[in-house]
Amino acid sequence: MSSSDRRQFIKKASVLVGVSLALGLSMATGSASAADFPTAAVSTTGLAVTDKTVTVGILHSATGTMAISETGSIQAEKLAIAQINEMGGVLGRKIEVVQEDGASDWPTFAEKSKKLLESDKVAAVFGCWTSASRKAALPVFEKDNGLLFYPTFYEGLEQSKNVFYTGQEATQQILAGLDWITKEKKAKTFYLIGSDYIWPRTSMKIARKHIEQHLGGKVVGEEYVALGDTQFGSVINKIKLKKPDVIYAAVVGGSNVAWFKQLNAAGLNSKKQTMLTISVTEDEVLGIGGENLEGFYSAMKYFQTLKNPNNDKFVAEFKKAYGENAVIGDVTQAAYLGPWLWKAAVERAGSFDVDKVVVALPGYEMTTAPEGYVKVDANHHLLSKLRIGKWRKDGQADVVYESGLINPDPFPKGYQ
Amino acid sequence: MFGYTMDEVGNIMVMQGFSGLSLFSVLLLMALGLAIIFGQMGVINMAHGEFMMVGAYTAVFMSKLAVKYEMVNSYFVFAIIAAFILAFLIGYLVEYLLIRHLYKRPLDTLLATWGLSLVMQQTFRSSFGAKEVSAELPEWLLGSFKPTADIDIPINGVFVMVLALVVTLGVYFFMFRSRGGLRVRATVQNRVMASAVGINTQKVDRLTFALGCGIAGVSGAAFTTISSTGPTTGSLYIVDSFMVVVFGGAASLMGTIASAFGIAQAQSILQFFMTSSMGKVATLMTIVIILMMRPEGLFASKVRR
Amino acid sequence: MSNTDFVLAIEDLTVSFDGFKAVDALSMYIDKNELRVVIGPNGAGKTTVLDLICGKTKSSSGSIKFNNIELTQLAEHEIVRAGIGRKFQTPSIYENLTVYQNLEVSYPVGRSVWGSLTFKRTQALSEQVNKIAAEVLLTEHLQMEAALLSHGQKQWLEIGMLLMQDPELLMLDEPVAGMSAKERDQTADLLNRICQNRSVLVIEHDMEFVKKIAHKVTVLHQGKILAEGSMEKVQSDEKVIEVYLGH
Amino acid sequence: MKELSDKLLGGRQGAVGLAILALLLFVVFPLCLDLFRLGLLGKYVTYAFVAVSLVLLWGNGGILSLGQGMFFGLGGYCMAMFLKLEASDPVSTKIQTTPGIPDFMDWNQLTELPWFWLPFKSLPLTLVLVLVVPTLLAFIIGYAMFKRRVGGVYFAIITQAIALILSILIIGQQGYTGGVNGITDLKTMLGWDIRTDSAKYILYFVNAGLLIGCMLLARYILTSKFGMLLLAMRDKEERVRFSGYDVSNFKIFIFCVAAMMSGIGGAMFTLQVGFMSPSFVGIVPSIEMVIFAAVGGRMSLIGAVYGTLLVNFGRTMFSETFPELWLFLMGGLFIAVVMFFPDGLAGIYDKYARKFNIAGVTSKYVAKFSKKAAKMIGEKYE
Repeated sequence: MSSSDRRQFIKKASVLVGVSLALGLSMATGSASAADFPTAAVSTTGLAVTDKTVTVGILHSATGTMAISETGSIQAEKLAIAQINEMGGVLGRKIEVVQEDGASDWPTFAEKSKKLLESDKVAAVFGCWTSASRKAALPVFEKDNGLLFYPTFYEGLEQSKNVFYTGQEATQQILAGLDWITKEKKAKTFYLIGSDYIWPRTSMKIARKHIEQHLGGKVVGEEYVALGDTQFGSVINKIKLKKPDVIYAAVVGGSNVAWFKQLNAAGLNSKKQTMLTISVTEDEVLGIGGENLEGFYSAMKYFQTLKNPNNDKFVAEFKKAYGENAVIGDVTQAAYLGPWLWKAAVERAGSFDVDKVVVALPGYEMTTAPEGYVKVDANHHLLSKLRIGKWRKDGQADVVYESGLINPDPFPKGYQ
Repeated sequence: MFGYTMDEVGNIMVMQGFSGLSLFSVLLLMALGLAIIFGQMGVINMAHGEFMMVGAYTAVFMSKLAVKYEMVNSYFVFAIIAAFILAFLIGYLVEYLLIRHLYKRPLDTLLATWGLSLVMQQTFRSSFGAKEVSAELPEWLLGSFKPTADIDIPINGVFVMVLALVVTLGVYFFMFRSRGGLRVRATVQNRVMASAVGINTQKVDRLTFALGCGIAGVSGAAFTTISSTGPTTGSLYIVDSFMVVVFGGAASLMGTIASAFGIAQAQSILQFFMTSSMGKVATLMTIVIILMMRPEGLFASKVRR
Repeated sequence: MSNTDFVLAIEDLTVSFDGFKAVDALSMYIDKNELRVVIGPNGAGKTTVLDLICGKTKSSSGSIKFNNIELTQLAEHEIVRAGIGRKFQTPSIYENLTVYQNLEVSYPVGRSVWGSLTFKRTQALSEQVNKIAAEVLLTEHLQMEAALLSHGQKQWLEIGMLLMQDPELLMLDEPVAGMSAKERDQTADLLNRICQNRSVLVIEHDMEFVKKIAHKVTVLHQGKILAEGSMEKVQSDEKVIEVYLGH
Repeated sequence: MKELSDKLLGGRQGAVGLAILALLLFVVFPLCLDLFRLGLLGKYVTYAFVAVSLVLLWGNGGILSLGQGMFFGLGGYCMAMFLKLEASDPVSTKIQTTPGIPDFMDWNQLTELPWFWLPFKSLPLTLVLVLVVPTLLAFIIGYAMFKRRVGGVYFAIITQAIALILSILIIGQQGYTGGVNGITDLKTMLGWDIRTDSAKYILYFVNAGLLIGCMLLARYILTSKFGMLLLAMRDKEERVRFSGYDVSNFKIFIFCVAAMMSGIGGAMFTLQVGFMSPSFVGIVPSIEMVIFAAVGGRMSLIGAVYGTLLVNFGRTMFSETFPELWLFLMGGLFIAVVMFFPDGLAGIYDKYARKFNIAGVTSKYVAKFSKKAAKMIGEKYE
């Protein structure tokens, strides 16, 4: 089956499944309701479940430096929950939300997780954005046996019974993208640049191994800039000296904006230089400016311009809820999946108990995701596709490539 | 040499020299306002970065207007003037409400302005959103000059450089060639004497502080061409700014210029030969060690204390 | 050169600030139990000489010997411990401490970090404090916060703090500035009393006061000695009259 | 003996204040708060170590350090390194390429433990290092700066720059330090699970006890001649120098003591919160800790503790209800304190409450109440 056939097939299948699912759900909401699922039966561990409601938590930074990134995730999660409630909720129970602010401060994430799990007894938490905040909160989730849906693409090297990762781990985001650019652009030499912290460093390590061992290419430079540094003059000159076929970039935050502006000003625009970045989504474009990005490539699993019925509907509803100017990036979409996956798992398990939900979710195939078909792997990550987007001046990307489904591999052998 | 042709090495050296100069003008613009406020008045303005952001947001706001009225090609000059005026006014107000009560307690100005910076950050966030924004830049500010086929000189770098030159000359003429500047220097050197000869020292203080803030606003507006604009971006600049001023010997304007030059060259060269983040650490470390050996800064003169 | 007889021997002392010689090849000797007054117009280098002796300013060249110990290489606190006390031009006291505490801080026991942590307030200390307080006429104000003292009393307190250290050489920069006539007389008596068993070096402008206390007067002008000798001799010196006393 | 107790407690007034604080920390809070809130409180108490150190250093000594977070972090990292090594035994890390080393080292291709991690295999050595590492850094910085008479503003700015350097280094050297994520997933201390409820209670009480201990030490320093000299140096450094004291030694000493106290706080933080990250080393936490001390009262040991607790509780409450307003409030509070109440809460207390002899009256009730409370506690834990 060629990839386009396959796409066709999946499209058809997804429509079918979507329809049948919707029918099934309407039946459930119409007749079943909470009475069919007595509270005593569906919640045996003291979670905040009543006959009418179930409480979940949202834990992101609404304040501090990370608020820039995490706002989209909060919006998406709330949208998904509102939609679920409109459809009748989960096991006939309306979802109530306790939202906590992590304030861009990692111990606060741990402490708020503890509050959500121990005081509020939430059935699930949708939250965390940076790896540091997840790492801080993780021991709490493991100790209190909570359930976390984590939306960000991240470096992998982690797998917990209590966490589902709805974004991509590093190999999913990196390998297919490098394969594509090597084939498409006949790239032989790569220059790797990232912010100086764990995600870029891990990603670059995987990228380097892949380039050198599997693609027969050469890494001509590897560079890390301090978080928050905004001066790229010397770095850009080094790149000019090495003349790489491709710049592979994972710069984040304020540095990212400065990086693109200064790169363009130094004459390295997309006409002269191929760049593939793994740290630019539609959210970042607002700060960088479309004119500075035009023609460069991003590797993500989701772009707002994706053409499929699920996404059209999702984008329309997101804009209806948060205004015409709202943009949706990769993480926002991944965050949107969290509540839906949880709902599906609870219904498969027929229970809110974390132990049962955790067992029920792996193997679940979701066809209604805006990004298309995804499947939950036994390792708690999602099977998903990788797309390459080429940025336009208006801040949106044209999807120029779509891979097949990629298995998540958080502990990649041969890349460590 | 290292497998490169002489031509390539030459081109890189030209461009590397330029990025050193460009970093120099960035640091200079950053530090000039602070050199006036901290160096001349002794006020430790931790909200300096936020005053820069006042300028940056002004530029962003103006660019939105410019897009609406189709003036994208010419608005930037006005944006810079507006940034100066707005930051100047806010500075004036802040001096009146806050700073003037604290002249005798310099360490407390540090704490109070830190509080101010929190308030300003949240104000930016509430009015412009938590996400980073960018100003629509005129065509003539984008891209690069190409004196030869292989040399690119960034236009925004040149722009920042020219602006740094203009502002520095402006400050120089104001401080050393005008009556206003004379009053400032007199007040700084001997407050009591200055007021005895009829200088309204309170007014001078207020205008000096406001001037420093205004210059910070100008640099903030200029930096929208090379880096990001967000509620917390200002805090990225604060340590660098203070390092430049302190390293130069706080009270000396020439010192600030020389130290911006020295730090820029060091950082630019170190970042070329080491990884960028280690280059930054090495630069800061060098400054700290030199400051420990020569706490009065590089360019302070020996006087009877 | 043998200068064992002198408490303080300054020889060929020079200091320059950015080329300006504030003190220029100065030589000066002070005897045991002598009360010397240094006078001179503003900018003559008087305060700078005191700064050089007590180590606040480092000399460019020359030597300062105190009981044959070279001072120019010593740190300030070492100079003080060698036996030199110095009062500043404007009263330099701890305004937030009481008079008693001001005197206690100056008590020369427990001067190291460890010593100050384990310092015990002994009988000897309180006796010494009371004795000195009586000397500088502050017995009634011992528990008062120093900031509340009058200007003259602050000057006395600072002198008292120096006496707590029991220095061999006491240097006073304008001790009667801002004092009433009565206070000046009292200060003159005080100085005459305390130079019984130590040398005192005073900078002063007030000629009446100088006459009352000086054993010997040195006139400084542009960093150099213009004249030296008894008050009468100096007063009649033509050069002195010209640059200083004349106007 | 009388003199020693006076020095430790700071006279009757001080003793009563300390007793009330101890009563709150040891009796009232553990009885009134659930374990979650008590855990939060324990975290705030670790910040109070830094606030107390700043009262010594800044309030009394006039030396403003904007790098206290660095010492807090170092103490915390020392403890975290020990706990991480214990959590990384070969059995639980057998999926790694090199079992037996911390997971982040394995991800960064390290194949053996770096030399500076070796001492942290031993708990006694770790406890010593918790004290020594911050103190040593403070000594080096202090020696370099105070011997050259760098003070005031310059000291503040340079310590700030050093804090920045240290945090960039920790983030950059992630193979050795765990990078921006910090050192996480700490579980046991010599086999004792620090995450259980009983461990939380025990750690909380140890923490509070250590704080009181540090306050007693600080009190002793302040009431000794050293304390008087600190005040004297703050007001007229020159005069102290010309009274025969080597001022720099005194400053170095107090800077080292402050660093050591902050380090203890950091180590207790790691134990209670279960991880350590570079976000405590940088500029922002360092300045925030100055804020805590300023709000409570820069001259008052007890005030600084209350200030820390209040600001942090305020932060928690506000960020739960009005996250947007928090920065306005925090900034505004800070400006207000500096402008109108330079002596903070303690200053306000002195001005108004002492008039009515609140301390005297409360001390009676405190005595009564503590007897009752002791009984209640006894019952609760039986």
